[in-house]
Amino acid sequence: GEEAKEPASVTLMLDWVPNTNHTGIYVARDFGFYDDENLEVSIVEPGVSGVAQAVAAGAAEFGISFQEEVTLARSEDVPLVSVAAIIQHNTSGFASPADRRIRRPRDFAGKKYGAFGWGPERQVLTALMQCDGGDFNEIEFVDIGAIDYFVAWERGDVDFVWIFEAWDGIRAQLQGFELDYIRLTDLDCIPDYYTPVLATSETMIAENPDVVQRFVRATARGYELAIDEPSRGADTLIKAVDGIDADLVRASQDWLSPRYAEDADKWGWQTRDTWQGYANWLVSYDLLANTINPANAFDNSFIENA
Amino acid sequence: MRKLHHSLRDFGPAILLIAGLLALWEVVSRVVEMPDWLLPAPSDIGVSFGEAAPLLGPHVVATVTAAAAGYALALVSAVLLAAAIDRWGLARRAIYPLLVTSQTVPTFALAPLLAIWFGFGLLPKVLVVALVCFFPVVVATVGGLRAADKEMLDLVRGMGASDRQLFFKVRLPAAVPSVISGMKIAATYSVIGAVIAEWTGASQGLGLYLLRASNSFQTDQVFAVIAVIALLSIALFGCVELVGRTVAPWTAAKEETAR
Amino acid sequence: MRKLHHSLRDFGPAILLIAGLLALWEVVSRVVEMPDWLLPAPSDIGVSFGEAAPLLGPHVVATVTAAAAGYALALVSAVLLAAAIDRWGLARRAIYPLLVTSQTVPTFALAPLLAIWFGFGLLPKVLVVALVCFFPVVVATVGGLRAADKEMLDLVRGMGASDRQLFFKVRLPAAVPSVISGMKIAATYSVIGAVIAEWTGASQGLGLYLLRASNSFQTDQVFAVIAVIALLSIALFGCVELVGRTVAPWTAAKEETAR
Amino acid sequence: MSPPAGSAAAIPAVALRGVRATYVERGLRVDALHDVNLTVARSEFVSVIGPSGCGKSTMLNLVAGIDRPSAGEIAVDGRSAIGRTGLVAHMPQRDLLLPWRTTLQNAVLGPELRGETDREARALAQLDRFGLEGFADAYPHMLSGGMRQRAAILRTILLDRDTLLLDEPFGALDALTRGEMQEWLLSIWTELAKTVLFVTHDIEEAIFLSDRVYVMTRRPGTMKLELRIDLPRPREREMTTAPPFVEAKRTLLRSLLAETQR
Amino acid sequence: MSPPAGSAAAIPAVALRGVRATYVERGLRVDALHDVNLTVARSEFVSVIGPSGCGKSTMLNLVAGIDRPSAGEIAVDGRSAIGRTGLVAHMPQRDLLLPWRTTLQNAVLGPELRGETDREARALAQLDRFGLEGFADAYPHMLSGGMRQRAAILRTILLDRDTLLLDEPFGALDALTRGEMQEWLLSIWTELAKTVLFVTHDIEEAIFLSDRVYVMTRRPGTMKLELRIDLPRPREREMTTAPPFVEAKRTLLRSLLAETQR
Ligand SMILES: Nc1ncnc2c1ncn2[C@@H]1O[C@H](COP(=O)(O)OP(=O)(O)OP(=O)(O)O)[C@@H](O)[C@H]1O
Ligand SMILES: Nc1ncnc2c1ncn2[C@@H]1O[C@H](COP(=O)(O)OP(=O)(O)OP(=O)(O)O)[C@@H](O)[C@H]1O
Ligand SMILES: [Mg+2]
Ligand SMILES: [Mg+2]
Repeated sequence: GEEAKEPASVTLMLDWVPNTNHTGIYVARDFGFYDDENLEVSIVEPGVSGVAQAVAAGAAEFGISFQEEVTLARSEDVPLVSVAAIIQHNTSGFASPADRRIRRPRDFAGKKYGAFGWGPERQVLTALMQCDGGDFNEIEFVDIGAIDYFVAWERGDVDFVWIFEAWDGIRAQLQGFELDYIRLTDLDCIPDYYTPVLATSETMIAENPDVVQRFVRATARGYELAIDEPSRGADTLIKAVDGIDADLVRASQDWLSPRYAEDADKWGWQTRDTWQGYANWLVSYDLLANTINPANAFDNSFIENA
Repeated sequence: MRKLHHSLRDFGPAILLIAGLLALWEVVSRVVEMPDWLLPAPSDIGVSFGEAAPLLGPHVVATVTAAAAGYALALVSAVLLAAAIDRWGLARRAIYPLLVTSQTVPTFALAPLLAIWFGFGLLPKVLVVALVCFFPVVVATVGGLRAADKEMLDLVRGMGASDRQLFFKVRLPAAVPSVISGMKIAATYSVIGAVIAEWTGASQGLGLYLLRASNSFQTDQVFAVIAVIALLSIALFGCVELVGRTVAPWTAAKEETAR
Repeated sequence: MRKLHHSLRDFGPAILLIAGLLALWEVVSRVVEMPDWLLPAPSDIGVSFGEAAPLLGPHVVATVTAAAAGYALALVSAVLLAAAIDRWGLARRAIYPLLVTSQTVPTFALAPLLAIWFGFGLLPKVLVVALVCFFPVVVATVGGLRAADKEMLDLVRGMGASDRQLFFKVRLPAAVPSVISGMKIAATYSVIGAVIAEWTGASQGLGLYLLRASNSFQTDQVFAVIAVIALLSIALFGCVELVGRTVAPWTAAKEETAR
Repeated sequence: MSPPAGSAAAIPAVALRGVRATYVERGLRVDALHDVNLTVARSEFVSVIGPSGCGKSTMLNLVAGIDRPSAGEIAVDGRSAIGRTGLVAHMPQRDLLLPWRTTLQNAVLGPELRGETDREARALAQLDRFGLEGFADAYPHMLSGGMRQRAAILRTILLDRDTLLLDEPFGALDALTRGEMQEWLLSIWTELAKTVLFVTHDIEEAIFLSDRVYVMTRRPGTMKLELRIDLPRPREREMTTAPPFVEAKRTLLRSLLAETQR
Repeated sequence: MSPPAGSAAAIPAVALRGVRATYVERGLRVDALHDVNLTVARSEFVSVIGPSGCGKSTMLNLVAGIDRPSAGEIAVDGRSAIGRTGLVAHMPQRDLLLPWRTTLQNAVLGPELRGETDREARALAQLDRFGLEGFADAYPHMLSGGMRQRAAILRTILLDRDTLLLDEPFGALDALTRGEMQEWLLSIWTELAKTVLFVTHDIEEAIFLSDRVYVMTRRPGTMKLELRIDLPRPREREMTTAPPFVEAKRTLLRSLLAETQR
C-alpha cells in the first residue's frame, strides 16, 4: 500500500534454534525488507517456553508455530491464528538407519521408537500402523529426550525417529549416514498439514491489521528471495546466526528453497481443506478436546495482499 | 493436644497468608477475566487437580523415588566429602573449586550425556537430583565444620581424641545447625531437580506430565502439577525442619528461651 | 610476592587436579577413540572454544549483566527479608513457607507469564536470577541470625541497644559466616540462573548459544560454552570468598592458627 | 559514705521485694530465687555473697531486665525495672566479649550505641590503666583470661550509668591486679558517686569494698544476713587486719558456713 | 610428700627447659613466655602464680601439647611432649563445656573417648559430690558459673591421667565451695598419687595445696622465684595461721608485688 507507514516495533519468536525454516525472516531483516515497511523486528529464540502462549498473550507479536500446535491451542481457546504457511507440505517423516530395514510403517513392529514426548505422538503411530496393517503395541517406546538421534541409532537405543527431512535428513546425507526415510505425505494415512507456520494473535489482527499486513508482506519478500536465490538465502542465515553449521545450512537450503512454495501460487498460501482435514483426523483419533472451526485458525488475507 | 496447638501456632500464619493470596488471585482472575490458558483461577486449578489426581499416582511415585533417592545419596556423600575437605587442607584446595565447577554445569546440557552413559531409567534421574542437592549441603557443612570453636577442638584433642572422634564429638555437632540449613536448601531443590531430569527423557513422572500438559495448552493441569510439586517439596522441607529440631535440642532450647 | 605465593598455594592443588583430570580425559578419549558426540576430547573443546570465542563476546556480556544484577538484587533483598523473618516471629511463620514454595515452581512453567509481564528483555532474566539466588541466602542468613549467642544478645540489649542496633552489632556479625556460605551457594547459581532464564526466550546470551549448540548436537560447542559458564561462576565464587575473608577477619584468624 | 540523707534517699537506687525466679527448661524445674528482698541506696556500695549456684547471677539478670521474675517487684530509681533494659550497667559473669570486635571496639560498645563520637580516644586513654596497652586491636581470643575480664570491666564502666551491677568482676585476676582494680573501683565510685551492686565469692573483697554485705542461702536463694560494714572511708589495705574487719569476716564466714553444713 | 626418692625420681613428670613462646597474629607480636624452666616430680603438687597475662595459661597449653613453643624443650614422663596431646589431663581456664552435651555427657567425655562402657554410672555417682545433683541432663547454658566450673573439674578428673594441669579451677567458686573442692583435690591427689601442676591467682590456695610454688614475672613470663612449702601433710585449715604459712605468704606476696611496681 502507499499509505504512510507508522513506525512499529514487533517481536518474533522462533520455534527452535534458527535453521533453514527461518531463512526468509533473516533475509527480510538483513535485506531491509522490514525497514521498508518501517518495522523494527527483534527475533527471540524460545528455549523451552511455549511460543503459542507468548504470541496469543501478546508478549510476542508473531511466532513460528505448527498447524498441530495452532489446532490444539485453538481447541483450548488460545486465540492463535496462522497467517502464512512457511512450507507448503509436511516434510517430516520417519527415519532409520538403512540396516534396520524399515521401509514402511508395518516394519515398525518389534522396533524401538525414539519418542520426544509430544502428546499425539502415540496416536500418529497408531494411525500409521493401522493404515499399513501393523500392530501399534509391537512398537517399543523409548523416551530419548534431547539425545542426538545419530548417537541413539549407533548405540542401538532406538531404531527409528521422527525428523524433518530438510534438517536432519540432510545432516545424515552430509555425514554419509545411510537412512531409510518414510515421508508422511507419501503415505495416505495422515492428511498433509502445514509445518511450520507464521502465527499471530486474534487481538493483533483485530487491533493492528496494518502491522500484520506489513510484516507478512516483508516476510514473504524474504522467502521469495530465498526461493529464487538459495545461496544468498543460505549466506544470510549463516551470517546472522553465530556458530551455525554452514555446510548444513547450504545443503539444506538447496533442498528446501524449491519446497517453500511448492504446488502453490504464492508463498504462504493456506487452504481450508488442509486445516479441515487435519482437524478431522485429530478428532477421529480423540486428540482434540473440543472441535475447532478451521476458518478461524488461519487467515489468507494478508498473503493475498502481500 | 499441646502439640497440635503448637503446630497450629506454627503453621497458622502461613496457611492464612497462602489462603489470602489464593483468594486475591481468584478474585483478580474473575474480575479481569484472565483467560484460562494464561493463568487459570485457583478454583479451576482445584477442579482440574481433582480430575488429574487419580492419574497422578504413578507419576508422583516415579518423581518422589528419584527425588528421595537422589537426596539421600547427596546427603551422605556431601557430609563425607565435607569431612574430607575439612580434614585435609589439600582436599579443600583441590576439590572445592571442582565442586563449584560442577554446580555451574547446566543439568539440562548434561542430561543427554547422562542418558547416554546411564540409560533412560531411574539412575540418571537420581544422579541429577544428587548433583543438584549435593552442593548446598557440602558448602554449608564445610562452613559449619570450619566454624567449630578452636579452643574446644584443642581441648578435646588434648583429651586424646583421635581425628575421627574429634570429628564426631566436636566438629559435626558444632556443624549441625549449618548442615540443617544446607539440607533445607537441598530439600527444596530435590523434587524440582527430579522434574527437570525427567524433561530430558522419561516414561513416567511429574516432569513428563507437566510437559504433556504444557504442550497441550492445559494450563490448569500445569498449575495443578506445580501445586503437587510444591506440596511434595514443602513436605520434605518440613521433615528436615523436624529432624533438625530433634537432633539439635540444644539449639532449639536456645531459641525457646529467646525473647 | 607473598600474595602471589599465597594464592599459588591456595589454588595450585585445584589447578593441578583439574589439569590432571583434563589430561586423563584427553588420553582416555584418544585411546578408546571415544566418538565426539559421546564426549569430545578437551583438545577438541579447546579448538571449538577458539572458534567460538570471537562470537561469544556479546553473549557473555548479556549473561553476566543479568547474573550480576540478579545476584545483587537477591543479596540485598535476601538479607532484608532474613532480618524481617528473624525480627518478627509472625513473618517467619507466614513468609518462610511461601519462600520455600517459591523455590519449587519450575521457572519454565512461569516463563510465558514472565514474558507477558516483563517482556523478553533484561528484566525477566534479572528476576529469575534473583529468584534462584535469593533462597540460599535467606535460608543461610536466617540460620545464622538465629544462631547468635543468646547471652551476648542479652548483654547488648541490656546495654540499651535498640533492636536495630542489636541487629547490626550482634546478630548480623554473628551471622556473617552463614551469610557468606549462602552467598557462595548463590554465586554458583547466578550464572546458571541467567542461562536458564535465557531459555525462556532471549535474543542474546550464553543460554541461547548453548541451546543452539545442543539442539544441533554440536557437543564440542556445548562443552566450550559450559566451560565459559563454569569460569564465570568460579570467578564470582572467588570474589565472594575474598569478600568473606575481608569482612570477617576474626574467623579467618581463627582458621590460620588452627592446626 | 554510708547511705546519704535527704529526700532522694527515700528512693533507693535498686530495690527488690518478694522476688522469686524459677527456670523451667527441658523438663528441669529450678527454683533459683525465693522471696528475695534487697535495697541499694543511691551511691551505696552493696555486695552479695553466697554459695555457688544460689542465684546471685540470676538476681543481677533480673535487675538488668534481661530475665523476668516469676513473682515480686524490682525497682531501679523507684520505677519498676521488670523487663526493662538499659537502666543500669551490667557486667555478666562470663565476659561475653564479642568475638568479631577488637578489645577497643568491645570497650566502646556502650558509647557507640549512644552514638558518641569521641569514644575511641577516651577508651584508648584508659587501656593503659587496665593493663591492656598494645592490645587495642587484638581480638578477644588473643587475650588471657584476666585480660578479657579487664576488657569487660572497661566496657561496663564506659557504659556510663549511675548504677553498676558487677558479677564477680575480679574473679580471674591475680591478687595484685585484683587489689589495684579494687582500689580503682573505689576511686571511681567515690569520684562519680556511682551506686554499686557487687557479686563476689571473696569475703574479704566484699568487706573491703562495701557499705553493706548480704549473704544468701543455698538454692533457692534468699537473703539470710545483712551486715553493715562500719569501716571508715577511704578504705586502706591496713584495715584488713583491724578488729572490725576481722569481726565482719568471722560473722560472714559463719553465716556462709551454716549454708554448707545444712 | 615432698618429691619422692629412688630411681624414678630422676625422671620428672613434667619438665620445661628454656621454653619460649611467641604469638604472632594480625600484626600483633606478643612474647608470652621467655626462657621458662620448671619441673614437677612424680606425685608432686606444684603451683604457679603470676600477674594476669604473664603466660600461665600459655605454659599449660604447651605442656598439654595444644600449642608449640618457639624454643626450648618440654618433657612429660621423660619424653618430649611438644605437640603431643593426650599425655596429661588439662583443665583450661575457660570451662569450654560442649554446648550440645548435657552436664553428664560433658563429664564422661574422657571415658567415652577411650570407649569405656560403665562411664555414665561412675560419673553419676560423683555428681553429688560436685554439687551437680539433679543437673545431669541440663545443658551448660542452664548452669551457674561455678557449676560449669565444677562440671569441668569432674570432666578433667574422669580423664584418669597421672598428671593434672589445672588452670584456675576454683576461680569461680565461693570461699566455702572452694575450700571443699581444695580438700577433695588433696584427697584424690594423695589417694591416687597424682602429679598436679596448678595455676591459681590465690596465694593462700597455692600455699595450702602445694609442695612448691613458682612465681612468674610479668609478660614475657619467666620463673622468678621457686618456693618450697614446708608444711606437713595432711594439710589442715588451721595451718593457714601458722608461722611457716604466713612467712610463705609474705615471701610470695613480696615477690609478686615487685612485679607490679616494676
Ligand atoms: N592467640 C593469641 N595471639 C596473640 N596473643 C596471645 C594469644 N593468646 C594469648 N596471647 C597473649 O599471651 C599472653 C599470655 O597469655 P596467657 O593466657 O598465658 O596469660 P595468663 O598468665 O594465663 O593470664 P591470666 O591470669 O589473665 O589468665 C597475653 O598477653 C595474651 O594476650
Ligand atoms: N536457663 C536455665 N535453666 C535452668 N536452670 C537455670 C538456668 N539458668 C540458671 N539456672 C539455675 O539457676 C540457679 C542459679 O544460677 P545462678 O547463675 O544465678 O547462680 P550463681 O549464684 O550466680 O552461682 P555462681 O556463683 O556459681 O555463679 C542454678 O542452679 C542454675 O543451674
Ligand atoms: Mg553466677
Ligand atoms: Mg590464664
